[in-house]
Amino acid sequence: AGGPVNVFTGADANIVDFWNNIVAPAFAKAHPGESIKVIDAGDDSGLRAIAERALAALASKTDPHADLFEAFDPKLPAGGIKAGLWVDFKQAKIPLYDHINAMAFQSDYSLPYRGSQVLLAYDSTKLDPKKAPKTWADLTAWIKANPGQFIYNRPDKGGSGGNFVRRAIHEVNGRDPAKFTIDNFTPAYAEKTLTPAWKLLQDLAPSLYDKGAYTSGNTQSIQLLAQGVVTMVPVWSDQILKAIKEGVLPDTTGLVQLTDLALCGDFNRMVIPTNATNKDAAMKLAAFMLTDEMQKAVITEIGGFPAISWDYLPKDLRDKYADVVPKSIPTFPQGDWSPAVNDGWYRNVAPNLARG
Amino acid sequence: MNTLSLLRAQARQLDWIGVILALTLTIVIILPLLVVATWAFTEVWRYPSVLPQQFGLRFWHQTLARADVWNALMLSLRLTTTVTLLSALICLPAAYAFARMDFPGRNIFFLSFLASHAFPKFGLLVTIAGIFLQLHLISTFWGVALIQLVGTLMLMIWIPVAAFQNVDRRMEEAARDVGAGPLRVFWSITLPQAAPTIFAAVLLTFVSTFYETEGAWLIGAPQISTMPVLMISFINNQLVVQYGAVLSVMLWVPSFIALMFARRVMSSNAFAKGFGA
Amino acid sequence: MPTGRRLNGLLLVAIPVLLVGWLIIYPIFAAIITTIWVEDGESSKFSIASYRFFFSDAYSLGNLTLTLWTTAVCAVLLIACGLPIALYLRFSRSPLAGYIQGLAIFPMFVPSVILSYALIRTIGPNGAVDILLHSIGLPKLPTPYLTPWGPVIGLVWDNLPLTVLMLTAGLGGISNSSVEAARDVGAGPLRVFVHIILPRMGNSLLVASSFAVLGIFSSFTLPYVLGPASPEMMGPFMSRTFNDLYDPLNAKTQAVICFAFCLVFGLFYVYSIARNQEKTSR
Amino acid sequence: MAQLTIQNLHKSFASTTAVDSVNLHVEDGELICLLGPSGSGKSTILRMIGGFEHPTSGAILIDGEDVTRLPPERRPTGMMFQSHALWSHMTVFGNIAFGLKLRRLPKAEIRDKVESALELVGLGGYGTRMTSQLSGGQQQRVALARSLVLEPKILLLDEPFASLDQHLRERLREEVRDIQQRLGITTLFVTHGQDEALAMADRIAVLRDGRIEQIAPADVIYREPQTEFVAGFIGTMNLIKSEVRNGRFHHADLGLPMPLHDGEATLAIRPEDVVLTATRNEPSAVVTRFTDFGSYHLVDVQLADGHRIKAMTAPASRWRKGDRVAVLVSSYAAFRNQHLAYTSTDTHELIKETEHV
Amino acid sequence: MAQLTIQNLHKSFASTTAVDSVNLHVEDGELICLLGPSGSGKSTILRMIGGFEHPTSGAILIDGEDVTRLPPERRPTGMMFQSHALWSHMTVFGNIAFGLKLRRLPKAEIRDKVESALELVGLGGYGTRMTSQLSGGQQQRVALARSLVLEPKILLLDEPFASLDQHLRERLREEVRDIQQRLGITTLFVTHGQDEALAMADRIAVLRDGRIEQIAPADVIYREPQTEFVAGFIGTMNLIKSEVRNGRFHHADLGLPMPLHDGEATLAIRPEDVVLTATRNEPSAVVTRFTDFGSYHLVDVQLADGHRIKAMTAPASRWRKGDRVAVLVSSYAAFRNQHLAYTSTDTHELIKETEHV
Ligand SMILES: Nc1ncnc2c1ncn2[C@@H]1O[C@H](COP(=O)(O)OP(=O)(O)OP(=O)(O)O)[C@@H](O)[C@H]1O
Ligand SMILES: Nc1ncnc2c1ncn2[C@@H]1O[C@H](COP(=O)(O)OP(=O)(O)OP(=O)(O)O)[C@@H](O)[C@H]1O
Ligand SMILES: [Mg+2]
Ligand SMILES: [Mg+2]
Repeated sequence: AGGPVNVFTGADANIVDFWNNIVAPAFAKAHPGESIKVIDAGDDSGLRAIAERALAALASKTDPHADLFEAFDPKLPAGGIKAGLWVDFKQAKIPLYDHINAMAFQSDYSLPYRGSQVLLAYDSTKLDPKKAPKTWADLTAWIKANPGQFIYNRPDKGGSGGNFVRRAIHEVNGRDPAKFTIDNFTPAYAEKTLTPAWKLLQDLAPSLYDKGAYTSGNTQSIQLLAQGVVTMVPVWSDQILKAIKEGVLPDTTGLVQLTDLALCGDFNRMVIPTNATNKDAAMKLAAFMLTDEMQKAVITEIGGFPAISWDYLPKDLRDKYADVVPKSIPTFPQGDWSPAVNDGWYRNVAPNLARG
Repeated sequence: MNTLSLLRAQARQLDWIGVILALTLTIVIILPLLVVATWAFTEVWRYPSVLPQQFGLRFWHQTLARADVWNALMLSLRLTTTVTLLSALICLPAAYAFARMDFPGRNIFFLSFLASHAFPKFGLLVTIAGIFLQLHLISTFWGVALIQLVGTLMLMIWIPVAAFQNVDRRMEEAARDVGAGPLRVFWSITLPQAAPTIFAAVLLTFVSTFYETEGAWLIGAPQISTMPVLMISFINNQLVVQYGAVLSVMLWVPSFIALMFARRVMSSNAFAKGFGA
Repeated sequence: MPTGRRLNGLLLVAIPVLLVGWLIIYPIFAAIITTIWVEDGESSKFSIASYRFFFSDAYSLGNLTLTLWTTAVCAVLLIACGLPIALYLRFSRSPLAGYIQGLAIFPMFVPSVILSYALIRTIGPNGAVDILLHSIGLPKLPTPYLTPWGPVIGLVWDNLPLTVLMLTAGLGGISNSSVEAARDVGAGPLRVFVHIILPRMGNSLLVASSFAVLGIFSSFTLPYVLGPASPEMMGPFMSRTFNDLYDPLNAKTQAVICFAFCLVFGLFYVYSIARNQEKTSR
Repeated sequence: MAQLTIQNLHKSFASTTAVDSVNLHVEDGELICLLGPSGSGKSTILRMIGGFEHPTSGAILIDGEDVTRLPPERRPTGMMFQSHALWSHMTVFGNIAFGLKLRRLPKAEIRDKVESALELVGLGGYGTRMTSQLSGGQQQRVALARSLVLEPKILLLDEPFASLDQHLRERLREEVRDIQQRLGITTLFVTHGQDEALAMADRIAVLRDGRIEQIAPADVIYREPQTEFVAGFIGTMNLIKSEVRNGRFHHADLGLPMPLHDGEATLAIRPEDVVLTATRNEPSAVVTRFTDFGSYHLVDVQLADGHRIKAMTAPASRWRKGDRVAVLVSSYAAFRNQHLAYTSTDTHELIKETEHV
Repeated sequence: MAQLTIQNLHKSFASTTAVDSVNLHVEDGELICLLGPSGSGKSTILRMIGGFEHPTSGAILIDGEDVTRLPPERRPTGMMFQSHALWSHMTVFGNIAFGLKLRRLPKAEIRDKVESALELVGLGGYGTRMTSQLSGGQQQRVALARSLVLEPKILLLDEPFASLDQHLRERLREEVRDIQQRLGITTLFVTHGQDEALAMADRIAVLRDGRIEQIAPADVIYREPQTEFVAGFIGTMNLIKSEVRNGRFHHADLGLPMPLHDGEATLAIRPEDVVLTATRNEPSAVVTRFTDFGSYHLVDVQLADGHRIKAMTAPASRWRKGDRVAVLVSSYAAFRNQHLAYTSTDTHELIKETEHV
């Protein structure tokens, strides 16, 4: 092998640590001679810049200095797929590819390896856990009854707010996640399915914090919760657990999932540039992430959700984590749906400020 | 007694404005800084407590224990110094030419520097990356230096031009007269005369280069990782603000020393300049 | 001789001009061209549809308006805050001046990410200000967080050092004696400022506001974190269009439009410098 | 139209004492010239009166009112700066009109006043020029016009004519004198031209190292200088150090009577009081230089003891270098410890001296 | 050590012609004074020789070599600027040493040279001061020292002594003259002090509106002015316009002989050539003003026809305003069409005039 596999990630520190402390040694052990270098890109736009660079490198047939993206949407950069920038995993004959949870796939060019879910976190000193809302109806009733005590973040950044928005879309479409697939997007269909959701959310807006303000990310939401400004926010499960562990949030923070239909979760999917210098090693690494060992680590080390269907996971693991990790989480397709949902929200929900 | 009362009167007169300004700035500037500084030493701080519930150095340990922090800091300093010096070297003469000479295309060229600040980077990424890939500058020190250098051009040209235009031509003439060539005049007369402004430009360049992340990331990753690039990854979407706070506070100490030094140079010069002429 | 001198001028500016030309201007043109030579399947054709869309889309225009509003408000506030400080620094010999200058310049060393966190913690809901008010038993103040004033406060804070530095430097070129002469004929401090100082600060004011305007126009972090979700400033809007909507065409169109606005502003400075040069080169 | 009183004024800069306990009272409409060597504190005094420097101690009173702490714009003073301090961003017209505009005079009146001020200083038609397009002397005249046009109660002029030719200077000093007297403007005037001081001033204050050495009308300063410094500084004066012995100045060529008790003394003789006659005696005084100043000649004479003195002779006279001369003195004074000790009676009879005692 | 030749030099600014076809040849080691009214183009000529302005047309030659297009630093000239142009970011020492440093002299030598230059201008010990801490005259002396210390081949001094008192000025002009002669520096010198010009210059060039009116040695300029302008500009001259009739100047009081054919003429008399004697005749000339200049008195006399003339009298004389006087003239000249037309023979015999023709 050449140099180490350059793994770019835009994820939080816990994921970086996971890769550095768990994945790297395990991979080196499983594949002697190979190694990993984890490069923290900070956020999505950091990854985005590297992807652009890789595309440019593809055009000029030079070294992109990037071998694997820990989580990235292969639709970016625009034209990347057409140019043949990303490895087609479907064609690549990755071992265990067919064991992957079918819901996790968004594209042939990305490889899901972990998932996480969105929960509602609340301040249990202000809201009795027994009265915590368990259904969408409860939730909206509670929001309206307690104006200013709920906030969710903008759907484009961070995702916890985005999945709250998607849950609203599910709500107005018969709580049926199956109605939305990666391939069934058409503008007309989107118009039909999304518009009622905008109504629903607009209706909620005046009861939100500051009569319809939206934070700019997961972290800001958690901070408002931590500062006692609001009582409840949607959060990523792994993030909230870490926050409580680190003392950002008090132990009195309560967590609840809707039972009628859970808030959407999402999967993280790896991509590999076709022109990567260490492509072979990177492919090995991608395959390695699907192994039992790593999938188990996803659950145990970062409280994540495996990408491999539960059915294919060892039974003991399945049993052990049955209480903590739900059997399944609803997802919402990306692809063309993402811009439609995000921009639709910006144009329809965000501007309707009731603020005087 | 007379002298004393005069002094006191003078002090009182001056201070009125000064005290108001100082107080306002103290509140407006220091308060957010203080909050950051406090966070750096805080483990738990929740509303509505005025002071953190729990102080601690945990985040300092975690930050400082990372080897890459120190490497990145040294690299950043090296890079920033290089870029600033290079930029001064190529820009100051150019600024002088813009201020004092006439040549075809002067105004257009002058305006062109605006582009480096006015066009969002994302539109340029692919093209720039393409250029650098061809030159094998990706992920190298000089690649990052080059992209950051381009980013400093506007500051280092637009600001000094104003300064050079303010320099009294007669002083330059006097220096030519005693036998100094144009370069020497520039170095010994024009530059020192424009010093306060140039110094401001250099300071701004240094700091903005130090904190520049886009170019450093695009060109530098994965081998070249500067301090702010590292910081961004510490800070962005990080639950704990403390990492960022720690890194900030760490950088304030050298900044503050630099600033006090800067203040000396600048004020004494401006003071002397304001007197004669 | 004149040709020789003209060549010298060109020679001196050659390196920086080539650098921007190569690494900035050429890519910009490349970007602009992709906004008007739109790919259409296999071939590409000339089209200004994306511009037409921008200027007919109320949402985009709203964002542009907010950006212009923020920029204008910030520029005015910056000059309004920066000038008194700069004037004080230039004319005072009090020991306080050092302290004031140090404070005014310090924000330069605070990256905007940190600043936005700090501001949320300070003027945000239940932030330091609220805490202090609360602890002395006063009601909370309405917070500018997530309103258009949030970015304004952050941007002013962030750009203050540059403004103060530029203005102080500009004031250094005004001699004491010309101020003294004006006071002698009876001009009070205000008049001195308006008639003697201001006219000579044209360049410094322009360069200070140019940089402020450029910085504010394209700012991302502060408006994104501190501002409302909608309308958004062009910075976040462009980045969202580009990153989330996978729409480089419209994102670049927005960028070109921003660029055009900045260009107009930059022209003032360039014009002023050119005029000044004509005056001094006889 | 105002009295100016300076009490015990003192100004130190970091490294120097520029002004040292100066006391001065200037009457309504009086014109006082400050004369003194370069660096003696003249400009500093004017700047303190104008309000541009804060005195280290002492007080400045205008019409009895203490203005020491008033800012310049609230003092009824008008100053012309040594450095001109023109506003380079304004035209000539703008420079002169600025003070008038501040006083909100009607436009037409401003234009009239500015134009007549420009005429006065010989710059009619220069109103639209930028100040950088003027010659040195033209700039100085604009500065002068600017300070005159406001007709201040107290006018402070710092070397107003330094870069002007003699004719312009003479014309302007008469104009300024006229305006000053017509309007009764109290004026302080710094000059290096002794002619100017002698011709214009009501009184002259001679400064030395920040102190006033003597303040008196011109002819008193010239004819009865109270200190050796003033004697030497105003006009040309031959000063010869020696001592008095038995009521005579002890000197080979100039053993003049001097009714002082014995001790060191300095003999002071104006060149115009030295009369030269041709002689063939040896050893005698010798002409070493002859300079033709048009209206008079200046002859440098080396006395037998090596001392050089200057003599002024009529334009008709013609001496040549090397001519032997006898030296006669028509009037003289003596200083002891820097102060005046004796003046010969002012007779026109020549006191004849033998060349050898 | 260098010859300077100016050929047909011409300089126009946007609005004015500052210098108009000037021709001048300066010999090795010669000292030429440029005299002329404010704005007559003196500084502009120096600035063109120094290389700071480009002539509109014409050529400048140094030792026969055309330097018109050379940049200042390659010309062997040293200039002292009218505005001093001191470098405010350097100390006094630094200002003077700068040129020496450029020449890479050893440190010790530089220090010696600078210190002796400072001593020369009376600023010993001021080396460490910043230029802003100097008085106007001190700044001027630093500028002078700066231009002298390099001992250029051609020295250009623009009003070097304007802000200095008479004594310093006299001392310095002798020093400068000494240095200039010792080193044989070719010098062009602008001054407004006619005394200075008369005392120092080998030749004086009188400028008017950018043209040289006359160039000649001092006494020729004073005694044989070729044009009315020169006559009136140098020294004081009584000029009376009238006409010649039958070989006599047509004037009530001064009907002097004038062997010219009839037509307009201007009579020119120096004040020192006017002799006043008391008279009781009526109508007569009347003293209107008496000014004591110490070494001489200046008497303004109003002639019977209303004309005023100035007369210079000995310090012993005492006239009072209103005294009636008879006017005698010892020497005079006549101008026609601005140019010299007649000079009375230079006798010392008084030409007695009746008060009435
Ligand atoms: N930059 C300029 N632009 C336009 N006119 C100018 C400029 N410089 C000088 N002049 C004009 O040219 C003429 C000659 O100027 P110059 O400075 O040579 O005069 P000068 O003889 O030195 O006068 P002074 O004795 O007052 O210094 C003046 O009428 C002046 O107004
Ligand atoms: N800002 C200053 N700092 C220090 N010393 C100064 C300052 N200004 C003036 N001086 C000193 O104070 C003394 C008096 O200066 P001032 O300007 O009053 O002299 P002046 O009599 O006007 O001389 P000149 O005739 O040369 O203009 C000088 O020795 C000068 O060097
Ligand atoms: Mg002075
Ligand atoms: Mg001049």
